[in-house]
Amino acid sequence: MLDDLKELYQEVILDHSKHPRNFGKITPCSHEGHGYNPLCGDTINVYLELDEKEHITDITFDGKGCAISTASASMMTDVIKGKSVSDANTLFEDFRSLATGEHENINAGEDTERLMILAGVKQFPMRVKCATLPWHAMHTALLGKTEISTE
Amino acid sequence: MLDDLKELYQEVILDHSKHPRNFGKITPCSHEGHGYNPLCGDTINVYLELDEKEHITDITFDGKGCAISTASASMMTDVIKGKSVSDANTLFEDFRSLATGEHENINAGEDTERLMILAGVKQFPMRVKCATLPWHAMHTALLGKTEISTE
Amino acid sequence: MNEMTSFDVEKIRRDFPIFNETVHGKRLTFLDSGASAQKPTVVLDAVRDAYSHTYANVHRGVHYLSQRSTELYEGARETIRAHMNAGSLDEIIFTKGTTEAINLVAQSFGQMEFQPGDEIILSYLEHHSNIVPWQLIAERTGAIVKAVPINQDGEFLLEEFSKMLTDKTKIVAVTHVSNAIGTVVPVKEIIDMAHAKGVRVLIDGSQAIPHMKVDVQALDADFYVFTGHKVFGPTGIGVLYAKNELLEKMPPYQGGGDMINRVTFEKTTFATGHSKFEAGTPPIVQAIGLGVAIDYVNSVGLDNIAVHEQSLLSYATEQISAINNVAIIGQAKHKAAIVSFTIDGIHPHDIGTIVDQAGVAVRVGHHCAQPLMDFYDVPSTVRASFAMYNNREDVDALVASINMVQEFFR
Amino acid sequence: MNEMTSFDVEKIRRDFPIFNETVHGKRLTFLDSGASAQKPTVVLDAVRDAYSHTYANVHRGVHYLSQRSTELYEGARETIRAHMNAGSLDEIIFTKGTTEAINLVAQSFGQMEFQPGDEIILSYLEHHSNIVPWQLIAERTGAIVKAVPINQDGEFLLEEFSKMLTDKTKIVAVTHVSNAIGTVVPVKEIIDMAHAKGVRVLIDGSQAIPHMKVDVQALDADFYVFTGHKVFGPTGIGVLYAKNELLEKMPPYQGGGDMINRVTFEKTTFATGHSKFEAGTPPIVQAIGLGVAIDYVNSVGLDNIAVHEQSLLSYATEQISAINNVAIIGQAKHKAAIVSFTIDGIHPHDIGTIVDQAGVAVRVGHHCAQPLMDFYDVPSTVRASFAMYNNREDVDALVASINMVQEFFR
Ligand SMILES: Cc1ncc(COP(=O)(O)O)c(C=O)c1O
Ligand SMILES: Cc1ncc(COP(=O)(O)O)c(C=O)c1O
Repeated sequence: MLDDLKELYQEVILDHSKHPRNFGKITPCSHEGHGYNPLCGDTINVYLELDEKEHITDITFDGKGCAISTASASMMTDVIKGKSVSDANTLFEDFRSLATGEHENINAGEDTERLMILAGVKQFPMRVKCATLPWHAMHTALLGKTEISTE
Repeated sequence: MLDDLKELYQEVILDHSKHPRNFGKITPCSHEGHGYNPLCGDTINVYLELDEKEHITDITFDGKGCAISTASASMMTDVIKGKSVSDANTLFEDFRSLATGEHENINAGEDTERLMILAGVKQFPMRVKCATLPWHAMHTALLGKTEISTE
Repeated sequence: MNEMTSFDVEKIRRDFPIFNETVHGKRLTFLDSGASAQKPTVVLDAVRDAYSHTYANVHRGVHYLSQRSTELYEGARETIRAHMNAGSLDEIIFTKGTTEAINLVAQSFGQMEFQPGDEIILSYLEHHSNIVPWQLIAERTGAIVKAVPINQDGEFLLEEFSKMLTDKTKIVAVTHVSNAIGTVVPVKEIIDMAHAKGVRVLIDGSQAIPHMKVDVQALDADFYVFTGHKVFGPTGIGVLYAKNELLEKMPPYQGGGDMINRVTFEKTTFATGHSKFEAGTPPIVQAIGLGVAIDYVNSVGLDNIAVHEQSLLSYATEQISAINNVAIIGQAKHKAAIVSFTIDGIHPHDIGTIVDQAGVAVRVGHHCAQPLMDFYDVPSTVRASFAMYNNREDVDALVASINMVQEFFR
Repeated sequence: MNEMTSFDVEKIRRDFPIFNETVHGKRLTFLDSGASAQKPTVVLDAVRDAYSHTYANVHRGVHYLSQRSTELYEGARETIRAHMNAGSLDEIIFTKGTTEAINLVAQSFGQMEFQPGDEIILSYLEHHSNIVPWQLIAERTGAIVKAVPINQDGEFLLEEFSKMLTDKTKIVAVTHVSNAIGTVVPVKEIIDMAHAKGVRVLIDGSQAIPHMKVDVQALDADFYVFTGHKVFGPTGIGVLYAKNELLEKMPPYQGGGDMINRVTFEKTTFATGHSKFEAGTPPIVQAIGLGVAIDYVNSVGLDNIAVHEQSLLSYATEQISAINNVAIIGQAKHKAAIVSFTIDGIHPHDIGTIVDQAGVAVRVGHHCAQPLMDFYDVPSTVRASFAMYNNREDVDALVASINMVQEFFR
């Protein structure tokens, strides 16, 4: 039993959930997105700062979430920071397809391993939305919208 | 099989359905009632003439109905004609309770036999309303209302 | 499931436990599938299994049973989406039945669209469930209900329809197949004509889905509804297909659990997609059963079913027409396997009671289509409606029982 | 059925086939009956029998199967009437569930009664299904929704309620038992207070009917609703009890088959009694199954059930309170067997996933009661809800799994 759980709550995930990176708010920021999960009432807000070349110079998050969504947000911000908008959107697609089980593998260079770890959530279908919530919020922000609900 | 049916469609009932007594309309009349069965779309109208002593001096019916409702109307008008309003209402109650199986027997004097024959319908639950439709129309007319729907 | 290569009605009959029953000691001749169809063992097993192995409420749980139950429920949605060829799962809404589905559209679409004087076009072939909901919303909004006439054979008059379509028309709601007399309505033509004027169309597929392949995208239907119990599924379940572009704009119909995004006493926001229209705990196990029923139909093959039923229809029409004093009501060129008839001088209710004693189950009455009865100037008819499990023996039993009725009332 | 003389939970568990299942290889500890209850074999048998021996559509047929099906369906109505002690069969309306029942009342009663500025009184304990339908009709009519506050223990504040009742109040709609935290609401007092001002009252009995005897006439409730799947019955069925005097005046909710008197395109008249509110083919077999479920509950005995559940509640409360870092939300003096709690620093969703691996099924989330969650300032809780088939082993398994969670996140 604990094995299955350890697959979901790997050390790195527990660590990110207990000590989230990039937690906080950027004010003012160029883009922000708010993810809301009506199933559990969780909210993840993502704040981004872009330079004129469409590079993400800074990204942070705040809100209330479970260990999975918090760790996902934390790991996402680590991965995304410094990327271009178009790379961020590709990573969003990659991660979404991994987590929903659409694809088994992705090639995201050095980020592959971290994304694969997070994607362990696909063994727990009811938790997939927790993991993708911050990604949707980020994606929405980059689209210039602000709010997204996942169900 | 035919035995069961013969119980419902006794000779006397078939006879009344083919040659209904008191068929027609009294115009003008002192009371009238319209019975409508939304299940089959049948209508039975009952017309009554009362004297000042609340005796039913005349009663007729018309409308569209199945063999059971037509025979019931025909036999009912035969039975009711000449009765007092209060006797008519008692007979209504007697017949209703017989046909719905509430009572096994009634004592309606010389009319008992005819009512019992009609009440054979209780073996056919879906047809009880056919038999009681004209009686409801008559009862409604005596109450001074005009329309009744049975379902 | 793969489609059977050859259609064997006796094999199919064995899939339906009801045919082990006798009625008044007689063989059951069930010719009332138009009112509701019998259920194959696979559906009964699926219902029982869902309750005894994987039951829990859906959507809101992270535990195993809830997850399994949700997978089965959402799996049924996918089965139905694929069967109707809907473009997306969001377009498949589970309802209690056709009646609820039409009420939902009438209220929600009507509330959004109807202005005083706007017109709703129905036809004389409609079931009450595709009339009364429109009358209720018409009364509330000041819209007007109109009905496309039919000819004496019971055929929808496309030319009249074309004249009735005006700038005031907001929706056309017509049946795909008449439940009372079997007419197959030219819905593709109707949809094309309506769309040419920018008018939305709802198709009531209650009597079509059990008998023919329906592709909502090929039809380009805006709304397509059907009821589970007529397609060999459980009672208490139905389906509304609606185009996403419409669902997105339509206001919610019922409020409750699962259809919300966020609830406060000050302001409530709603979910999107099918969720917005599925308030409260849905008919979970009924949806699962319906999915299995659709799989069963596909395993038999709708083409096979259609061929078999049409051959029964020809045989029955031929046999019944040959009986004296019997008139078949509704003789459309395109007909589903439904034969509605009257016998001179004998009331349908008496016929129903007498043939029942011979084990023959037919429907007698107005078939929830009083305007159609009024058109033919009859209060009611006798209706024999066929499904995949009927055979020629059923037709023979019906004919014998009609003869018996005439004997009886001679 | 006669009431069992002694209550034997192990015997009861054997009546429920789900308890033969294992979850992730573990014994199933099912503590999610508040979301939906498991089904006894007698209900599964009744459902299967209804489909395989006596199935046909109801009401409209004169043939044998239709007559038997109608007898069973209407027999279920009588079972439920007797169980709730309603005065007449006309007052028992079958719906899809609680949610549909409340929407029906909100729309039909609301359309008849609500004027701009009128007030609808709810409480902070309500399920979304008893909030959103009122918001929808309020928006349409200009009425205003107000909510009676609770204290920190989760108790309904009668005194506040009394102040909120004014000349503008048109209806009070409150839950009998809170699904999220178990509070038993003093509905008799609420009804008496409202009636003293001539105000009608709807009671949401979804969480009461499985656990306590309800007598609608003794309560003098105007409307009383519940859902079948929480009282060991099938999904897709619910009940609305409403006083005849109200039903007679209320306009129909949905239009369709069976609820009409006469239909023409010019004018349609409606049936009376429960028929007016049961449009279309009803959930026939689900109603039959619900009747059998109610018989089963009565055979066990609601008094026995209440005693058993209260003893489980005490044991669970004691055990859970004793765990460090755990806070029970909702400590009303009168509580049904529901324990809602949070663990410091660990999110309910993570708890749900982890205890599930131990075979423990609890609900995590807002329990469709977001205003109540807002009151307690938590996004969600973990809820263990008990039914007649739970035992002390279930409590022990829950406690062990909570300890495991804390271990895991240490
Ligand atoms: C108190 C309460 N009200 C209403 C409901 C809604 O019932 P349903 O979802 O069956 O319509 C529930 C259960 O979900 C409930 O617990
Ligand atoms: C053509 C048609 N429309 C609508 C309905 C109503 O379906 P339901 O009663 O299942 O809601 C029926 C069947 O009764 C039907 O045959």
